This record gives sequence, structure tokens and C-alpha cells, in this order.
Amino acid sequence: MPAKSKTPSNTESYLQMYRQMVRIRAFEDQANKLYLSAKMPGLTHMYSGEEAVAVGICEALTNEDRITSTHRGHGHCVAKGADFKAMFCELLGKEEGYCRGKGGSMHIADQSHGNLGANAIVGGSMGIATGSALRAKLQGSDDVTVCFFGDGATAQGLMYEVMNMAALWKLPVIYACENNGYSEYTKTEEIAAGSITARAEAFGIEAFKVDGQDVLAVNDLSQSLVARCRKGEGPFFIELETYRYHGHHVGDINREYYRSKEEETDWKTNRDPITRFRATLLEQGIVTEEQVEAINAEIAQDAADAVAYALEAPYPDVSEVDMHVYAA
Amino acid sequence: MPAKSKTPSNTESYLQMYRQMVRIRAFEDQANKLYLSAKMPGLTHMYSGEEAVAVGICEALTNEDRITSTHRGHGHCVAKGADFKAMFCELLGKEEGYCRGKGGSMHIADQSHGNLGANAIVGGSMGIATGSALRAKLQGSDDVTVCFFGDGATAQGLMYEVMNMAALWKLPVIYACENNGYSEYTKTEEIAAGSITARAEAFGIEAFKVDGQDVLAVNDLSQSLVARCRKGEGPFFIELETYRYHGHHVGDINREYYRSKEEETDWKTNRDPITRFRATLLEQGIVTEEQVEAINAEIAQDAADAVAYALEAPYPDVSEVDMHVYAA
Amino acid sequence: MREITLSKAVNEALAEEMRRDPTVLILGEDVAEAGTPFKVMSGLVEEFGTERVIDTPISEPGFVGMAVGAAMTGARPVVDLMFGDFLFLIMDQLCNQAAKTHYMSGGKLNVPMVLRTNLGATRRSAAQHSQSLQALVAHIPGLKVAMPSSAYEAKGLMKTAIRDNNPVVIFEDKLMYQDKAPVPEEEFLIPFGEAHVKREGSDITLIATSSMVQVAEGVADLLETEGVSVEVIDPRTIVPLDEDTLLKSVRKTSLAIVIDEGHQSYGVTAEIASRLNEKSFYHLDAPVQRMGAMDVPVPFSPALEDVTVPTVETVAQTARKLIAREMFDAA
Amino acid sequence: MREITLSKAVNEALAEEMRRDPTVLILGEDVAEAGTPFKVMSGLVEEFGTERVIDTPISEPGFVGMAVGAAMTGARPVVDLMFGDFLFLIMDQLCNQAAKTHYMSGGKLNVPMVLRTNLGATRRSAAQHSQSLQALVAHIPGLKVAMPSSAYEAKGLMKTAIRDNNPVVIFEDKLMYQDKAPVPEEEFLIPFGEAHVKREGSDITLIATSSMVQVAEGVADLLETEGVSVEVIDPRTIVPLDEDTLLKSVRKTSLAIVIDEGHQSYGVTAEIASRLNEKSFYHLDAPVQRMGAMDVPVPFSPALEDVTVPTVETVAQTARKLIAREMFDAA
Ligand SMILES: Cc1ncc(C[n+]2csc(CCOP(=O)(O)OP(=O)(O)O)c2C)c(N)n1
Ligand SMILES: Cc1ncc(C[n+]2csc(CCOP(=O)(O)OP(=O)(O)O)c2C)c(N)n1
Ligand SMILES: [Mg+2]
Ligand SMILES: [Mg+2]
Repeated sequence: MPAKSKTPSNTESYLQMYRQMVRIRAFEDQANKLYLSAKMPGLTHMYSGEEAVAVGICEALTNEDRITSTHRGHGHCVAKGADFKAMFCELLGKEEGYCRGKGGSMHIADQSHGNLGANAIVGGSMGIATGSALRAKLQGSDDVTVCFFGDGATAQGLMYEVMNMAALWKLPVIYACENNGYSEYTKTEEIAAGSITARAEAFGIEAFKVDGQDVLAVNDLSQSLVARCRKGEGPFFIELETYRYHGHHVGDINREYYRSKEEETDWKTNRDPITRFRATLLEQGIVTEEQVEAINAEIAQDAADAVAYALEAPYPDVSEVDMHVYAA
Repeated sequence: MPAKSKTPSNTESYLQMYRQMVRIRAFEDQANKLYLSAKMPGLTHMYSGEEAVAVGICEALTNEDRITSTHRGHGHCVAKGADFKAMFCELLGKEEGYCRGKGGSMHIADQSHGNLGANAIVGGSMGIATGSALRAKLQGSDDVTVCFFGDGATAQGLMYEVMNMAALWKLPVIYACENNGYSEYTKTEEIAAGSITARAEAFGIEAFKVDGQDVLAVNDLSQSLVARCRKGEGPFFIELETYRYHGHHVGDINREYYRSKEEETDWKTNRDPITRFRATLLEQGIVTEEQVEAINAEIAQDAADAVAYALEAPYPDVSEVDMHVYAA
Repeated sequence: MREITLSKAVNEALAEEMRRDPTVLILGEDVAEAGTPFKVMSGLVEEFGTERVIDTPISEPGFVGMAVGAAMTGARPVVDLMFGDFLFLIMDQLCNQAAKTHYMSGGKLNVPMVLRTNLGATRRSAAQHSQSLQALVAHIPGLKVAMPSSAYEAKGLMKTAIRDNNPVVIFEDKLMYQDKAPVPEEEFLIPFGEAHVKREGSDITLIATSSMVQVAEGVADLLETEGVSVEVIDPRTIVPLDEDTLLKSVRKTSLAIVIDEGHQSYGVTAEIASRLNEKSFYHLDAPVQRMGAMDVPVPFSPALEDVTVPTVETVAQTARKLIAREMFDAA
Repeated sequence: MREITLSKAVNEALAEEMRRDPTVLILGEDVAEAGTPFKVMSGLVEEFGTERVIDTPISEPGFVGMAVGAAMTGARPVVDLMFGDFLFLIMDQLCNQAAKTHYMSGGKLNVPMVLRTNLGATRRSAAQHSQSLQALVAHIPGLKVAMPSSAYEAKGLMKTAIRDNNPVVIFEDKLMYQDKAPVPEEEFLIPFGEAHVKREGSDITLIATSSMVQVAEGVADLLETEGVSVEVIDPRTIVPLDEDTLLKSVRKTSLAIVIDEGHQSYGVTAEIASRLNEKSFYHLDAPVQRMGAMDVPVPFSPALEDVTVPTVETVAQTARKLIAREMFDAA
């Protein structure tokens, strides 16, 4: 059942969605620069291009709602309310990072906003998300958990195990499959037989396919599914069609052997979620060109400041190395 | 797509199917007696009641075709051509057992007839079966592999992982789900959401539901799917509705808390695969009462002889304990 | 003191903790009406309902992963893993997720969950239902590992595990569920990281885990008749490990055997022996001896299975050799 | 002799064996066109086609299970497991199925498969992409475990692994793929169970695996300048383990350190140290020392990660203490 956008109704929430998408893009641009200038330890996976997915969904959630995230997790983290400084500090392994530098990009978590963490095991958080929803149901709490994962993760058996239990026990969890057409260097059609939504439906889970580049479509659907989850009508499954602009990770520069420049250009020019939404905002008179540019500039500055801050921030003391192995 | 039986055409193959079903029942009756008389080490899971499944399928296979089996594996083993003596020796841990006594009931394998082995990990053989089919395809061999498993095993994520690959690569494998209504002490509907066949179909796999107590229906469907597999049209999925007469294992005697005596009696009296097929054979004049009784008696004697033989047979020498850890 | 079975002891521990703390819940296959195949949980669903005693499908990775998520967000799940051998199915959720979450989050997230499972061969259950896999989880930082040796420890360690804010794996001996031991009526907990000197002695130290404690006590009885005074120590938890108690004993007796039912190679006995060798080397009269299970998959045949694990006879023989200074291998 | 990278060495081994034996095939994620993320398999799909170099979905348990089935029925699959940390996902198929099939079938079925994966921290890959999990698989009877320390071993051990009739796990050091070493043009194999004395010495023995061999050689260089003669031994396979070569050395030097990048507790160093203590106790001047990685999940921060693994400095310090008989801990 494809969902489609409704007309706007709320200037504030629209601006918030726009801002959050731009924040993600700005964050990723800075992260990529840090990599290219050899200032970032390790590799990282850029979310650029997929902003409408994280933002459309997370703007339908409250602080009490939980999400689980992936190796490509910066977007989810920003969308769920995280702060640039603590994020960049984490990416650089600094003490003020969300995880005191111990997690890094692939494990960034932000407990304060209900982000249970990125995960470096593809599909690894599907059990965690479903368990969070089980806890909510058992404790009579009305929060909802969203499990983000990629098309590639649909190949992990864990997904079917937890969907079965979520369906049997009617848990308030939404499985959000970010289908960006690739897992690493392989096209989705080469690794996924049949239909992804049908797989969820086979377990009796209502499943939806939505244009992941249309933040309003994503948000509308999410609002309604979150509300239904709170009423005990979950679980749900959403397949979001989207695209990653960068390589699989920041070091994946020469991509032509697995995807064409034309395809990339097409998505970037014709389906960019930020450009599209900006046009909508202008068209509907919600903002002026100047206001948009001011927002963009402010966010760009925030990101740059946060990077500068993080670069100067101290590393954790070496004595922290064996702290936090066990909780008190 | 439910399948239904066609009219008989081949006396010999019918008699063979009848014989094989009776052989399984006779084997299990003896195995159960061995347990009750404390002569069998450990526990074992009886196949009685499910004979038409193993026989209907295995009679559609050649010696070159492979099967993988389960913890409830005696039926598959007999149906794929195994010998009573080597089987009872295995159940008793004797040197002349199929696995020199090292495997026992839950690991009985019969390489000579293409039985790759029972498996004590529920769902544990799904990868093995699919890998056997991959090997067949890559080596241009036209054998087919059948993967037997229970309804409970559909909860194992491995099944979805391998079905996906089997579908992507068009492998000659048939997934045979023996739905006997229970996994251990739990009804299938409490542990399986949605539809089992739809789960296979979601991967683009043609799936069938068949009366597992009707050996002709099972065999007809199997014949056609095996032929189609050989032509490269696999994989396929079959859900077979069946019933186990005994407890989950031989020690599961007091079952009323999870299933009623009436239900058991109903299946045994009204849907017994052997009784039903015997009636068909008589009706169609393929055998007489006397001939049937003679067959039954001969098989009962065979089983009793094999048990007597196995009870007397020697254990492996203790020096075998560290043999076969590594192949030469 | 009253005597109860190990099975009953675990049942009591679970019931008491569930009464005390409404966030404790149980997840596993056939844990509710069936009360588990070993009948350890009989009666719990009647008292706590199917909302807290939850029958799962046969989806070990799935429900262990769900326990991790429930634990991270405020529940205290106790997961029942029917056989220790199934650990191989859930290692990712246990070792990549549960064990590392607290550390990876810089201390911000906790995973207070208990995984109860079992160990032990000689039940004629063959290679996939007889393993003793404690060494694997003990190797992973972030997990605690308890190995009760009787009903008393089973109860006290389980209660401590449920209150611990970390993932704890408890291995019960599946052959011991019907064995009785004195267990106080009053509430008690057994702290982690405190070994128990089961029997004092002066000639040799036997350090034994779980199922092997009975064996060690059998050896002590036997050797006593030969005039040898044996000290038997049960570490009770192998992570954390109470080195001090073990070292004190070994420094006194100067001879030690470490006994564990897991495979010997790359197993638990190697770690304990290494620590003793490292830290009491100059007190030792002979190298610390290790006795684990043979390095073979567990065979089904009774004729083979029984020889794969340490027994009173084989341990006594090693002890006698040590005492007679006959460890020629070490020469 | 020509020098090639470890990556190229593995590539050559695979190509040679695939040419020699048409039943050899490769299964894994992005092994074909992409040639694996570490580019180890570049060019293989061009030569052998997608029928033999097979890109799989991200289904580690699934494709390892399929490799087991293919191996049981006449193929020789080489499975590529992108990171050693993913072993946790496939333990059931590897340890309950592959490792036990030959034994459980009484010798009737074989599982000739190779699982190639990697180990090693300090790549800033954090806790789920940095583990060195060799101890876990070494504990399971039925598996062989190879740990190449340079391009030369990587090639020779891989070829032997492919021809072996058992499941073999090979751990490559992910930081070493671009490191070059002399590798003969002519075909060669390295037998399993033969340790390599990399450097002869008389004062102390360093036994090091994989990534730690370089560290040991660094220590040898350093200590040489201090007048200490160091023997460096690389076991090359930890299952089977060449005890004889190790014992010979330790009996000569009377001092030993075992170095491995897995977590120290319940790890590889414990097994090797235990065997040496047991079998050369009376030759030792001090207890065999173990140096593994710290018992912490691998932290992301560069400020923390580097201190978690043994380095030339930390090993040299332990060696100096041993030589000076300053192992106070052991007192
Ligand atoms: C269990 C596991 N297998 C393999 C990998 C290596 N890996 C990291 S990301 C990735 C592709 C994931 O694809 P998808 O789920 O579609 O997410 P995307 O990267 O496209 O956002 C792979 C194979 C991993 N991290 N974990
Ligand atoms: C991975 C795993 N989990 C649990 C078990 C314990 N167990 C053995 S048989 C069984 C039920 C299997 O049900 P089903 O697949 O329907 O087969 P059936 O016994 O009905 O033939 C269970 C839970 C096991 N052997 N393996
Ligand atoms: Mg993707
Ligand atoms: Mg069943």
C-alpha cells in the first residue's frame, strides 16, 4: 500500500523537519571532510541523501520513544535530537563524546533522546528494538520503538525471528527498512529474492512502501503508524525507497564498477529530499528564500563550530580504558 | 495451492510405499519398547503418525538425491532406504551402527542412501540441505535435496536466509515442513504468526500445502516438484499437515496439559496414513487382506530380529573415542 | 536444614526475585505451562502469568536479542536457553551486543540480563546436547559467568545474577536437577567472585567447577582413606574469579589440579592453571595439573561417553601421581 | 626472492587451488566484482566466473551452513567471513555442524571447508570489528585453526587448508594485508602442526601468533641491542599445536612469554602457557608469562585502543623483568 503526502498544516513542524534534514547533511559534509583531511580515526558511513527517512520518522516520535540505528547511523542520531558537539566528539574519540569516545561512529548512542545506539553488526539491533517494544508492552508504557535497518539487513535471519514474535505478541515496534538500492557494492536485486514487504506481510504484519525522498509522505505515514502502535495495533513494517550519495563508506571513492555516475546524478538532482522539500516550503509560502538561506547558514556554522570544538577537545584519560566493562 | 491425489497406476510403487510406512511404524514401536524397558540410552523422538510424509517424499527420490533430517529422524532414515540392523545398532550405541554408535538417534546418518543426517539443532540442517543443492547446481549434477523440518523450525532465522539464496540462485532444493501442530509442548499457532507458506512465497518460492496423512497426495506432489527441480525450476516449499502420535519424546507421557486425548484419538482413528492407504490398496484390489497381513507380519519380524541382533552386538572399543575427530 | 533439589532451588530464586522486583521476567521455550523440559519453572506461570513467563518460538537469537533490548530499557529478563549447546546460536547477541553495550556506550546503557543454561555430558544426549561451553563466554569481557555446584549455589548465585546490572551467564549441571542439598529457608545471596572452600586439607588442592565439585569431593573421600588430606575449592564464578582464595590454598598445599567439564584444550582449566602457575610458581612442587573433558565431540555410545569426562578414578590417579612426585611429563 | 603483499599471497593461493581443483569455490559477501572490501580476491571472478566466486547476501549463518552442506557432498568451499567478529553469528554452523559431522557420522561424512576471516585491533574499527577470536574456535574439537604471520604463511597455510579434509579456520591480520614478504614463485605448502622458529636465541623464548610475531621480532631486535638473545617462534597453527618445537625451545632458554592478540583471560596464551608449564616445569626459571589483549571490549578512541594490545615496549618490559628474575608476582 503506497502512502502519499497530504497538504501541510503545521509551519513549525515543517520548518523543524527542514532544519533537521539540513542538519544531517551539514553533519555529514563535515564528517566527510574530517575523513578526507585525515583527522578522523577509522572509516564512517555517510547518511547524505537519506535524510527524509530519519527525519520523517523521528519527527513522529517523542523523546520517550526509542530507536535503534545502524552502521550508517549519524542521520538517525541527529534526527532523534542529538547535539553536534557530543556527536563530533564521539566520532573523534574524545571524552565529551556521547560514549566518551569508546563507541565511535558505528556505536554512537544517545540515551537521553531514546537512541539505543548504532550497531556495527548488520541487522544486529533488530532484537534490541523488538525487546524494547516488549518491555513497553509489559510495563504498560505507551512508547513506540523504531528499528532502522538497510535493505541488506533483510538477509539476516534475525529479522524474521523477531518479526514473528512482534506479530504474535502485537508489539509496538516499527521496522523501517531503508532501501537505498545497495548493500556495500552489491545491488539489492542481486541479494533479495521476492518482495521485501511481502516478507513482513507473511507474518501478518501490515507493510507499506513509501518514497523515502519525500519527507512529508514519510512523516504522514509514520504519524499514523506510531499512533496505531500506541493503541496496540502494531507491529508495522515500512520499506523506504532512498539512496546514499556517498560510497558505502567514506573511503569508497571509485564506485563506477558497481553503480553509474548517471544514476548518482539522477538521484542527486531530481530526487534530493532537501531540495524537494525546500521547493515545497517556498511554494507554499512557509518560508522565503532568505529565510531558508539563513537557516542553512546557521546550521553550517553550528556544524563548523562543533567540529572545531571537537578537534580541540581532550581524549579520555588512558585510565578509562578498563572502566565501563562492567556496570556497578 | 492445495494438491490432491490422483488415481493409482503402479502396483509395485504402491506396495513399496505401504511397506515403507509399515516399516517406519514397526521401527518406532520397537524403539519405544526399548526405551520403556530401559534398554535404550537417552531419549528419542518417535515419527509414528507421520509416515506418509517421509515415504511420500522419499519414494519420489533416487539414491543420488539427498535429504537432511531432524531430531525426529528415524522415519526419514527408513524411508530413504536404511537398514534396520544398522539403525538399531546406532540407537543402542553399538559399533555396527550407521555412525559406529557415535551419533545415536539424533545424529543418525546414512551416507550410502544420501541421508546427510539427523540433526539435534532445530533447523540446523537447513543450510546443509541448501548447500548440497548449491553443489549439485554448480557441478551440473541433477540430484535434488529435500530438507525435512518441523513447524517449530520455521521460527529459526536460518530458514529465511537460505530460502533467499535458494530462490536467488534457483537451487534444486525442496523445503518440506512437517507441520504436526506442535513444537514440543506448544501449539503451532502460538509460535507461528501469519502463514507458513506465505513466508516462502514472499521469497518468490512456489509453496504448497498438502495433507501429510495421504501418501499418494504427498507422493504425487513430490514427483512433480522433484522433476521440476531437475529441470532447474526449484526451489519449492511444501507444508505437510501431519501429527505425531507419541509425546514430543519417548519420555513425554502425560500430555493432557497441552493436548487432549480426544485430539490424539481422532487423528489415530480417522486419519492414520497406514490405515487409510491400506484401505485404498484393498479397495483398488492391489492386495488382499491376507497379503497385507503377511507384509505386516514379515516387517514386524524383521524389526524384532534387528532389535535382538542390536542388543547382542558389541559396543565400539573404547579406543574409538578419539577416532574420527579429524578426517585423514 | 531442609534439603531441596537444584531444580527447586532455581525455581525459588526466580519466584523470590520476581516477587521482589516487577521488572524481572522470563523468556524461553516452553517455560510457561510446561515449566521447561527439565521442569525447573513449574508453577511460575501460575503465579506470575504469561506476561512475565513468556513462551517463545524456537528463535534463540531472536529472544536473546529481545532480552538485550528489554534489559537496556528497564526490564530484567531471565532467558532460558534449554541446552548450553545452543549458545552457539546466540553468541552474536550475547557477545557482540549484550557484553559490549555498557562499554561501547561509555557507561550510559546497562544490560541487566541473566542467561540461564546448562552443561554436562554422560546423559546420552550426544554431541549437540552435551557440551560444557563456559570457556567461550568467560573469554568475552563484559559477561559474568556463574557455575553453581549444588542447589545452594544455584539459588544464591541466581538471585545475585538477577540483581546484577550486567549480563550474567549461569551454567547449571543438567544431570544435577534432581540432586538435593541443604538450602536455608531464609533469603540469602551468594556474592560473585568469592570462591568456596568446600573442604579444608593440607596435601593437595582440587579446584573444581560445577559438576566437577562432586567429583573432587569423591576424590577427597577416597584419598582420605589413603591418608591424604585434600582441599576442595569451588570458584563458583569463573568471571569474576577469586584468585586470592585459590592462591592461598595452593601456596599452602603446593600441589593443585584444576577440574572442569569443558574440553581441556583452550578451556577453563588453562586459565586457572596459568594464573596459579604465574602467581604461585615458587611455591609449587609440581606444575598445576589440568583435567578437562577430552578434546572430542561428545559421543553418543555409553561405551565411549563416560571416558570423555574426568571421574573420581582419573582425578584420584592424577592426584596420587602428583603426591608421589611422579609427573614425568614435566621432566 | 620476490616480495608480495599478504593480500596477494592469499589471492595466489586461492587461484592456484581453484585451477588445480574444480570443486573449490568461494562464498561470501562482495567477493566477486568487489574482490572483498580488503581487495583480497580481486581478479578471481574474472578467471573463475560467478559460479565459483559467489556473492552472497548478508546471511552469514546461511552461507556458512551452505558451505557445510556443499562440503559434505563433494565441494571444497572457501568461505569469506568479512570480519572475525562475525564468527559469533556462525558459531552454530561452524561448531555444532561442521566441527562435529565427521565424528558424529562415525567417520562417514567429511566437511572439507575453509573459513577465512581476520583478527586484529588498532584499526579504529571499535568493539564489533576488532576482535581476535581464535581462542573460541580453538576450543572446539574438529576444527583446525591457522594463524599466518606474513604473506609467506598466508599462502602456504591457505593451500594446505584447502586440501585438508576438515573444517579449517584461518585468521588473517587485517592490518597486514598490504605488508610484503618474500614468497617463492614456485608452489609450496606449509604443513599444519609445524611451528616455525623465526629467529634462534638462547636467553628467552617468545611464542607469538599472527600479528604478534612482528611484535616479537621487534622485541628481539630491541633486546639484542641490550645483549639479550631472543628466540622467536610462530606456531602457525594453534590446532594442531606443535608442542615439541615449543618445548624444545623453552627447555633451552628456561624463560618464555606467549603473546597473542586475543583477550588474555581464557584465551590462547593460557593454553600454550599451561602446556609449557606442565611439560617443562622443572626447566623453567620463572613461570611462563602470558600477554594477550586487555580484557576489555576494543575501544574506538585512539587514545585508548593502542594500550589494549601487547606492543614491543610492553613485551620487552616483561622480558627484561623475566631475565632479571623480577617476576615478583610469582613469589
Ligand atoms: C553481520 C554483518 N555482516 C557484514 C557486515 C559488513 N557490512 C557493513 S555494512 C554492509 C552493507 C549493509 O547494507 P544495508 O543493510 O543495505 O545498509 P546500507 O549500508 O545500504 O545503509 C555490510 C555487508 C557487517 N557489518 N555485519
Ligand atoms: C535450536 C534448538 N532449540 C531448541 C531445541 C529443543 N527442541 C528439540 S525438538 C523441539 C521442537 C521442534 O518442533 P518441530 O520443529 O515442530 O518438530 P517436531 O518435534 O514437532 O517434529 C525443540 C524446541 C533444539 N533441539 N534446538
Ligand atoms: Mg542498503
Ligand atoms: Mg512440530
